[in-house]
Amino acid sequence: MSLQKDSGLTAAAPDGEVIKAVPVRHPGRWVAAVVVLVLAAMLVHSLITNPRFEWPVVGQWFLSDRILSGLVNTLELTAISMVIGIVLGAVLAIMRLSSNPILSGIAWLYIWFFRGVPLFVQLLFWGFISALYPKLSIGVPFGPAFFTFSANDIITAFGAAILGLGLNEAAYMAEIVRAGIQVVDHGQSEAAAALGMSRTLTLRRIVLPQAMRAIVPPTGNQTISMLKTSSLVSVLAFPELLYAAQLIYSDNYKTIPLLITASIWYLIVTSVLTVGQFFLERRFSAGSAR
Amino acid sequence: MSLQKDSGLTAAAPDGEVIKAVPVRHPGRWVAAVVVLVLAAMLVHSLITNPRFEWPVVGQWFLSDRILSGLVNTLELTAISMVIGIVLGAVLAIMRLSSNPILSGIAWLYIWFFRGVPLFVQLLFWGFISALYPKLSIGVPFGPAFFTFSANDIITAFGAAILGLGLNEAAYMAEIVRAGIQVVDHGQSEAAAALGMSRTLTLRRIVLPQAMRAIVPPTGNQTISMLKTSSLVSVLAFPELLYAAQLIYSDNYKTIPLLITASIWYLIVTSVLTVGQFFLERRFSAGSAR
Amino acid sequence: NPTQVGDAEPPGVLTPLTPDTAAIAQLPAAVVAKKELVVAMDVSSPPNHFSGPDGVSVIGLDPDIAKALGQALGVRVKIVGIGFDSIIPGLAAGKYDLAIAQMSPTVKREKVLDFVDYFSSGTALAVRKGNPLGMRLDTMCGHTIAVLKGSFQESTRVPEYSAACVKAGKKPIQPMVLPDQQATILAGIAGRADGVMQDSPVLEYAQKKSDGQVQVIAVAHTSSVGIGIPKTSGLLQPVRLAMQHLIDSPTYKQILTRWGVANGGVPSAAVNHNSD
Amino acid sequence: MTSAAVEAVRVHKNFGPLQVLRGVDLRVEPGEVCCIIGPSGSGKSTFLRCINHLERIDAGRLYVDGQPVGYAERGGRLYELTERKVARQRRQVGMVFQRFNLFGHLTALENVMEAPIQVDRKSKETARREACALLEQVGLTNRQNAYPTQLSGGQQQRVAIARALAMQPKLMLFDEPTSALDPELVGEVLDVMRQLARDGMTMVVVTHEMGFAREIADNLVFMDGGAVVESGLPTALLTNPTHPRTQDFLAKVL
Amino acid sequence: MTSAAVEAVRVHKNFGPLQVLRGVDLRVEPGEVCCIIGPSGSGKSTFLRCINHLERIDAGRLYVDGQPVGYAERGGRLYELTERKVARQRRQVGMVFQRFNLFGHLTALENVMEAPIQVDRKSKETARREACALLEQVGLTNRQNAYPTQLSGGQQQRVAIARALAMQPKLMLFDEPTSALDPELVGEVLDVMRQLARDGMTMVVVTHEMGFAREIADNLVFMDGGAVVESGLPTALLTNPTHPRTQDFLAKVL
Ligand SMILES: Nc1ncnc2c1ncn2[C@@H]1O[C@H](COP(=O)(O)OP(=O)(O)OP(=O)(O)O)[C@@H](O)[C@H]1O
Ligand SMILES: Nc1ncnc2c1ncn2[C@@H]1O[C@H](COP(=O)(O)OP(=O)(O)OP(=O)(O)O)[C@@H](O)[C@H]1O
Ligand SMILES: [Mg+2]
Ligand SMILES: [Mg+2]
Repeated sequence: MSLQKDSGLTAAAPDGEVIKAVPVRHPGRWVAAVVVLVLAAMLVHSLITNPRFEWPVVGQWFLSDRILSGLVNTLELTAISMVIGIVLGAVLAIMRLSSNPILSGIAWLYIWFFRGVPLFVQLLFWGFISALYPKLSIGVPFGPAFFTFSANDIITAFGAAILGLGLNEAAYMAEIVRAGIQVVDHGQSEAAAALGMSRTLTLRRIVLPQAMRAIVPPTGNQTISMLKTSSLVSVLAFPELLYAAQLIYSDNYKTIPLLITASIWYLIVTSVLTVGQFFLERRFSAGSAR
Repeated sequence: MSLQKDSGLTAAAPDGEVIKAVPVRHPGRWVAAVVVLVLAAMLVHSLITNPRFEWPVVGQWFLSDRILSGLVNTLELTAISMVIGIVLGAVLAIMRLSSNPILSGIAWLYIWFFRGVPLFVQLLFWGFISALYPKLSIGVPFGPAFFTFSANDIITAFGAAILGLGLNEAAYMAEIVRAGIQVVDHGQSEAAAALGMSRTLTLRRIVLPQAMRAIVPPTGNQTISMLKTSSLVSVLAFPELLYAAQLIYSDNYKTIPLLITASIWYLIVTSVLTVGQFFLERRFSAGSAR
Repeated sequence: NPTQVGDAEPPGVLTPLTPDTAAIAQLPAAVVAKKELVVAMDVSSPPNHFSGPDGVSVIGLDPDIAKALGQALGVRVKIVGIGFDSIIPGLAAGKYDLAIAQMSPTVKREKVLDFVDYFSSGTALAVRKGNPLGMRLDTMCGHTIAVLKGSFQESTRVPEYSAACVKAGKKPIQPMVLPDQQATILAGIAGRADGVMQDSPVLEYAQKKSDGQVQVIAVAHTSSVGIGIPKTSGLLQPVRLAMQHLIDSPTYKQILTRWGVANGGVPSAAVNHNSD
Repeated sequence: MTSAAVEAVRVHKNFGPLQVLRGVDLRVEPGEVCCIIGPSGSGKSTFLRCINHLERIDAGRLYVDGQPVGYAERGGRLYELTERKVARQRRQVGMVFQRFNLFGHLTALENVMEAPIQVDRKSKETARREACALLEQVGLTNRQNAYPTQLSGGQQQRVAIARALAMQPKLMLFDEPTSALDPELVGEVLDVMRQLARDGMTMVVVTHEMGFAREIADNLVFMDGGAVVESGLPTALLTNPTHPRTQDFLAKVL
Repeated sequence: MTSAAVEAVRVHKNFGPLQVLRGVDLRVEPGEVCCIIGPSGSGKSTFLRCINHLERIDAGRLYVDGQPVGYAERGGRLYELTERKVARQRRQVGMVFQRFNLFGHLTALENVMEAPIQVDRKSKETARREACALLEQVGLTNRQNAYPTQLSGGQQQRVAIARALAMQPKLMLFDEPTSALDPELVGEVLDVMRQLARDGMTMVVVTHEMGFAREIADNLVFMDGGAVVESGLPTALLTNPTHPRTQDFLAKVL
């Protein structure tokens, strides 16, 4: 093991000439870059100068209470429903991969149903469940009921939104987590098993950390998508960011500037999430060859 | 290499007793299965017996022209925009992973922007691009124009829908494809390089086929999601499935049965896509240990 | 392919309107040249504007008004049924010339569009079948009332009632602002909202079609709605004249009667007659 | 009579139509070092994997420490063990894989520390101390913070050995533990294994290096075609093979 | 003077702070078989990877067939080659990786056929015929439709050899090509390589098996600490090493 201590063998000889090479020229790429830059400049220029964008109106609403409280609601909805989605999704993915046909069947059914029914319908269902089941009761199935509640008392609008978004998201996250787990080399779990690690431990300590490289980017997608999807809860009169903007322009008819206002906020939040995704990816790429 | 021909060594000796073991009992799982089955039975029972679902109305509309033509539009929109999304997404992913900062910068910008701006806004933008740019012209940037078109002439409602959905989807697909590519062991591309394969060839023949295991499930998500997302184009008055149902119930106030009608169709299409995803996954799992 | 007027005509005979030469004379050259007006409206709200049985055409009060105006102005009328969010960008884009979509003029909106009155309607309060909460117009304090986003009820009526409640020392009304007509009705039926406030023709129609699952219990106030006209289009004067021409003709009454809103007529085609 | 450390009775294993093990009989006494040699594809790795229940056998009986591997025997019937019990069984058996299977997201040191911390619930400090000692033993102190992709083949193999030893198993299964090592290191690993043998650890070692087998084995087993063809003392087997297949194989050794 | 098949002049390679190659000097004549031995971690694999431009060298010069690897030299300056030209350079050089790196989604046969079809644009039938012949040569006919995960270690290694040979390169780089092979197969691979040598192929072989090196090498090189310590005829070097480090190393060979 003499690698680390200087072996002295090469010290006496004159050192090799350092490689300094002229990089390959890629004129095509430079052209592409210039084209993109010019297009971007034109876009920005027209964004700024086109009077129809009504930047003063954007400025006036950008930090307004209604927009900001919509933003807070959006963030809250997204955060809570993504947490539900990721946790439940991971559980479903593990169930789906289990060798037990009952568990994997239940997970399959869940995924099939919740991916299949439009979120809009699911939200309406949770929001207006009392139109279908005015009373919910706990009791013997098909038999007497012990407790009976009014559905509206249990499921508030916020609760309905979270239920709808979270349960729906779980079905999608389950597929993402499953793909991630499947991609990890089987030798890794065999090695863990051979060390006496239980299946749960193996999953938690060995497989999932490596699966994260395949899981994080699509999960970033889902989170960023959820930011915008959550605007479907407007059907429950829950004022998140886009709906807040819509309410404002449905009153003053300044549609374009208000949509721009909302879009800028979405872009800002997306940027933050993109940065977060970058660091998560870096964290989980430790030990990978690239 | 005597493995294949019967070596005769073991033939004479009496064979080992075949392993017939009593499987592990999982009472908890059976309980779970029963609970799920009872819940499902209750759900189905109440679905059938609850008069508020108005099954006769569902039956009446299920195969109606309006619903079916909405369905066809939905399928068309989904298919075209997913093709655009996947192809463009793959290109963006490859650009993003390129060592060239210009290419990867452009891809980053694209992904950032199109993931960031709500699809709803993008659709409105493409639908009403003429509100912003009444004339599109080809010519010298910031200089004279050679051709000028009316934007309304070029971009029809259908075109706007496809543009909006496809370009947006590409940003999400790019992240999915990138994750898939990154997950493939670096040794695979090294081996291909050592055989003299070009980078494109390596990507196409070696890396992507193995990346598909990580790519297919999230892409299934996106496709199934797109089925439903495409209903956002109702803002451009493009009558896809959900919007067709909404138009019908906005007149006859049979909201619940019509949403059920649409949901059943979505479930049917989702089932078909799920089966397709299953076969795709099986095809690309050849050679994997599980 | 936006929804256009097809052949799906409801019962009732309309007398064709004679051209109004004074109005025609004021039409901008561009409109004269293409001999067509494109009119935008949403399609979610019977009897004002909704999807015909063929799923393609838009029918209702607003399309009829639009067609009659076309006759008065001597141009074809193309009716485009589109989501509300598209109407303003579409007008700005020059995709549509006019919006006839039950828009209530307000000071804010008049900064963006000009309005010519063409109709007026009352505000109705509807509740669940049997009115289990015993709601009345004067007992709404503290209750949740569903309203449609962008409606006059949202912007003006409910805030007025709520202010009165506060003044009387009671709890304010909880408005529940929903994005479409059907969601407000559904909120009423599901008991998410204790009452629904909407234009009276809309709720009366809903009561009929939903077999009484919603019940109109009071109608009050009336306010006018206007044709939305882009500020620089030059269409304000010709449309005003043509609308007045329509109001003065028997056709106007025929249209209103046909959609069951005979008491919603306005006496004159007032311009920017806001109710603020 | 104490039970054998490993006892295989007519063990069969098929992969689909391919019969890989066709009745392996083998007995390894506690504290014994048993080396398995044989041609490529003869089922050596598969047999080791069966001992650790990473593959299920199709027929025959396989006991470790007197217990059927992966099953409990009661009243002449076999009952599948729960996953947890299988894990406990494996806890006693260490394995060095032919392809190493190092945990890709952990450094060399973390690879060695992982199981002692997570399975044996050792404290981080204890685990680290022991892991460092093991890595030093295999000459890897200076690369302990490198990830597997940053290690040379021989370094990876040594980490794999250290990782298995860290659990202090009663029985070690080595699948060609010196294939990537230079002669110098083979000598060092041999030293480590001799020490383990002195400490009473049972070992089953698949190897292609006859010199290594001769040095360390108490019992040398020649496998071919999925079965044990011949076994005996290494010196005897290597110099005087009785079975023609063994003679054939050994004749070709360089 | 014809140019050397491989010429390394004071080649340096660092991974971050770690100096892995510290001035490797080596000349391999066309048709020569050069074996490299040396302790684990001494940089043997890294050096092979540099010859194929899978790693960029940091200093020194490295020529294959008289051309600088990965660069064009014009007027004393180095110009990076385009990706396409690097691929063409690599086309002439075959490599068997220490960890095999078989294509996981392809069967053994497809692994061997892939490059001839895609790179050399051979017809499917030709490629299949040649691939089958190569697989037969390494004794794998019966497993040609198995995927890498279904192959034993030795089988994988033989597929990797066949895959590299299928491209009929002028120069072959073998990184421990017999590490997973039993002595019998080592002999067979040795036969294959002797035949290649007779056909004039240049080979650089990293190996730990001294017997193998003695049998096949025209020139034996001992590397340590990222540099060539000593080289010469195998018999001479193995029996009379001059450098103390070499003596030390060889003394420990079993
Ligand atoms: N998962 C699998 N599916 C199908 N066949 C398999 C699988 N694993 C191993 N085999 C086959 O079983 C046979 C025995 O494999 P095994 O790995 O046990 O051989 P081995 O004796 O360890 O050989 P080597 O010395 O080359 O490592 C081989 O022919 C191999 O192709
Ligand atoms: N990608 C890398 N990043 C950092 N260090 C590396 C990397 N690859 C190799 N090394 C280090 O470089 C040194 C030389 O590695 P190399 O693989 O060339 O050794 P080797 O001579 O082939 O050894 P072996 O006989 O064990 O295969 C080792 O210390 C190794 O840890
Ligand atoms: Mg093996
Ligand atoms: Mg090496």
